[in-house]
Amino acid sequence: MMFAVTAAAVLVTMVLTLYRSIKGPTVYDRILGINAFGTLTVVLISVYGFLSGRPDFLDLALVYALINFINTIAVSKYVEFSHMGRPTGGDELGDM
Amino acid sequence: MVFMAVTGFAVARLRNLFGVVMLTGLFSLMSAVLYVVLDAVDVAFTEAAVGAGIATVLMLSTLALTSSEERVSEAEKPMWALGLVVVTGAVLIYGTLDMPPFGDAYAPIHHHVVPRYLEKSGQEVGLPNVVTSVLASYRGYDTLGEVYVIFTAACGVLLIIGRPKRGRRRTLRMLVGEMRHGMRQNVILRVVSKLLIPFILVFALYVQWHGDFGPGGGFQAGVIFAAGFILYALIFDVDTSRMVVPSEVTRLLLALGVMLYAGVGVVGLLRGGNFLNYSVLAQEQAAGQHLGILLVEFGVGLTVAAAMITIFFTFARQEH
Amino acid sequence: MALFLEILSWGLLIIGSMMLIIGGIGMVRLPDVFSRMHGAGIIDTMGACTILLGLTFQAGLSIVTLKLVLIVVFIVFTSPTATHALARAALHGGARPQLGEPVEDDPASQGEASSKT
Amino acid sequence: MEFLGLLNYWIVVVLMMTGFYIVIAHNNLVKKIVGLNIFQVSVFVFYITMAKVKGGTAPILAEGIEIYSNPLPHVLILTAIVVGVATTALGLALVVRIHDAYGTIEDDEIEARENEL
Repeated sequence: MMFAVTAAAVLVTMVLTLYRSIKGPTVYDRILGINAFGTLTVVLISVYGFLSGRPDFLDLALVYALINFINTIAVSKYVEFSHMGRPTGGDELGDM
Repeated sequence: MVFMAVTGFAVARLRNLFGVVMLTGLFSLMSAVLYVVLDAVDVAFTEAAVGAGIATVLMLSTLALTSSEERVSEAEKPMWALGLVVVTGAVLIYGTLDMPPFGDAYAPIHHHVVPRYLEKSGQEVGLPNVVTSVLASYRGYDTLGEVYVIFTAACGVLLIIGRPKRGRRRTLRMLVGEMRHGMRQNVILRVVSKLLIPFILVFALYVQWHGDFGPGGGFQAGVIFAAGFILYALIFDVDTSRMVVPSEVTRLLLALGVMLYAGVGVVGLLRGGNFLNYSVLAQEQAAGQHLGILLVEFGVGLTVAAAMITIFFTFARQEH
Repeated sequence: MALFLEILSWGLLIIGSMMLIIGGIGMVRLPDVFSRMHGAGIIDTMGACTILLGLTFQAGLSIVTLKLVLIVVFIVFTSPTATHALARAALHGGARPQLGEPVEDDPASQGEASSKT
Repeated sequence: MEFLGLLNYWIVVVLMMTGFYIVIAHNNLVKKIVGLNIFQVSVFVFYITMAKVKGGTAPILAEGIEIYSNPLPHVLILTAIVVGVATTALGLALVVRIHDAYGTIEDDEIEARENEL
């Protein structure tokens, strides 16, 4: 049940980072949020593997760790060199 | 699940396409977690490699080629669209009322051929991963079709934007020059990527050959393999990585993978079985199945990797 | 020995969870990108790696342990690199760290001040 | 209990409608492709939801496990995801081509450009 507590903590943190990446005023905030979210996904998958008693599926978490890195690099590259890094109006979400 | 709905709405609302694309990546991360929770490990694997990685990178390069801001439309079109959507949604929800409840073991979907797959595939095919044996053996025709679709899509991309166009906007060209110097100078990125890329490739091979026993297989391995090269192309530039994998090689591999798959089927025919029946490939049934699945998965992996690399490089080359 | 490992892994799991939540709160509350990176850093290295280490002690010695260690190594390598690339991109793209006294409480109002789309 | 049993399907429907709305109500072509992607993912989730059996685990045969989830939808969706990304790439290529030809990727502007000619 220790795993369940950890999984709950991961979920709570996921909500927090999700808030940041949806709301985040600049593009960089979003990237940061998504990077953190990816790491949390890695942790969650590992913990879930132990929670369900079949920890054979860690390949999956490994793939995530890799892909997340590539993703962040790609996004940073395109943002850095195409001047699309203007702050975007976070308030567009306000009327939801 | 609720996370996903929220992100979906956010995607709908956001005007900046950059944010939209990144939220799409987030969306696919979440859906992959969901797949894990719902026991679909192989699917989650694929989604992880494809949705979060390749699709995002492709969309980003499209954005770099076009504009990144959505123009605000002033028409009142969204009203009827919203109405239509609400009506359709209501009808669909009415339809779900007849669905069997979640997780019901007696739902009709679990009856037809599936129990046979689960009980017999252990002896008939001899592989622990039922998904792989269904994918490559029982449903070999379907998978062959899918591989052809991927092949065709890669060819289509090559046909549509295969040749770099003259007269592209000059700003973009300058940008690319800047880009080339920018990332190369970044020592930390360069060193870490150089360290990582061999691991990525080795891991892709592991996924390829381990797919019979755990989650994995040709589709996933191909995508991961391509992701390694895409990382290389992102850190260094496209021309350098084109030297590593020339376009002729990827095109050749693209066709070779499909040919390998179909060829295994033809060999089965020649040895007196049906098309794509691997049992005749070796003396024993299980050994033949195993050999056939390995070869077929390898073909799939080749095609997928070559297709992804081709597509990405075609997009990236446009910037020159 | 087994008991010791058990306690150790539980402790690591608890510490990791707390770190995750602290980092998450940091991500939400801190004023600008550069300080939020600290929150993300706590999540990535302290939180995730501690939890994964805790899981390692749970798993015993097998291929699972090897994979967990690999994941930890990957995260330790990639996450600071990614953050570094991001910080560079942010600096290039014109975001500036907010210096001096914190002006107000509302974390979301900083970046929008410069230019709205 | 009945209500919980169908919740997953309802969220699938909501997601699907979100994607549908994006496709028909937005003019930007890239946005339309994103909408299509969301629609696609909702269909995937629908299939996977149907495949789940309560108390079952992933369909990888192992000692001492009796109940497995249904592997057939997994196979279908696995290939569908890769095919989905291939078709997405094709669509994006078309978008790039359209941008070359018309200088814009907004649906109505393209139409206006067409009428001028």
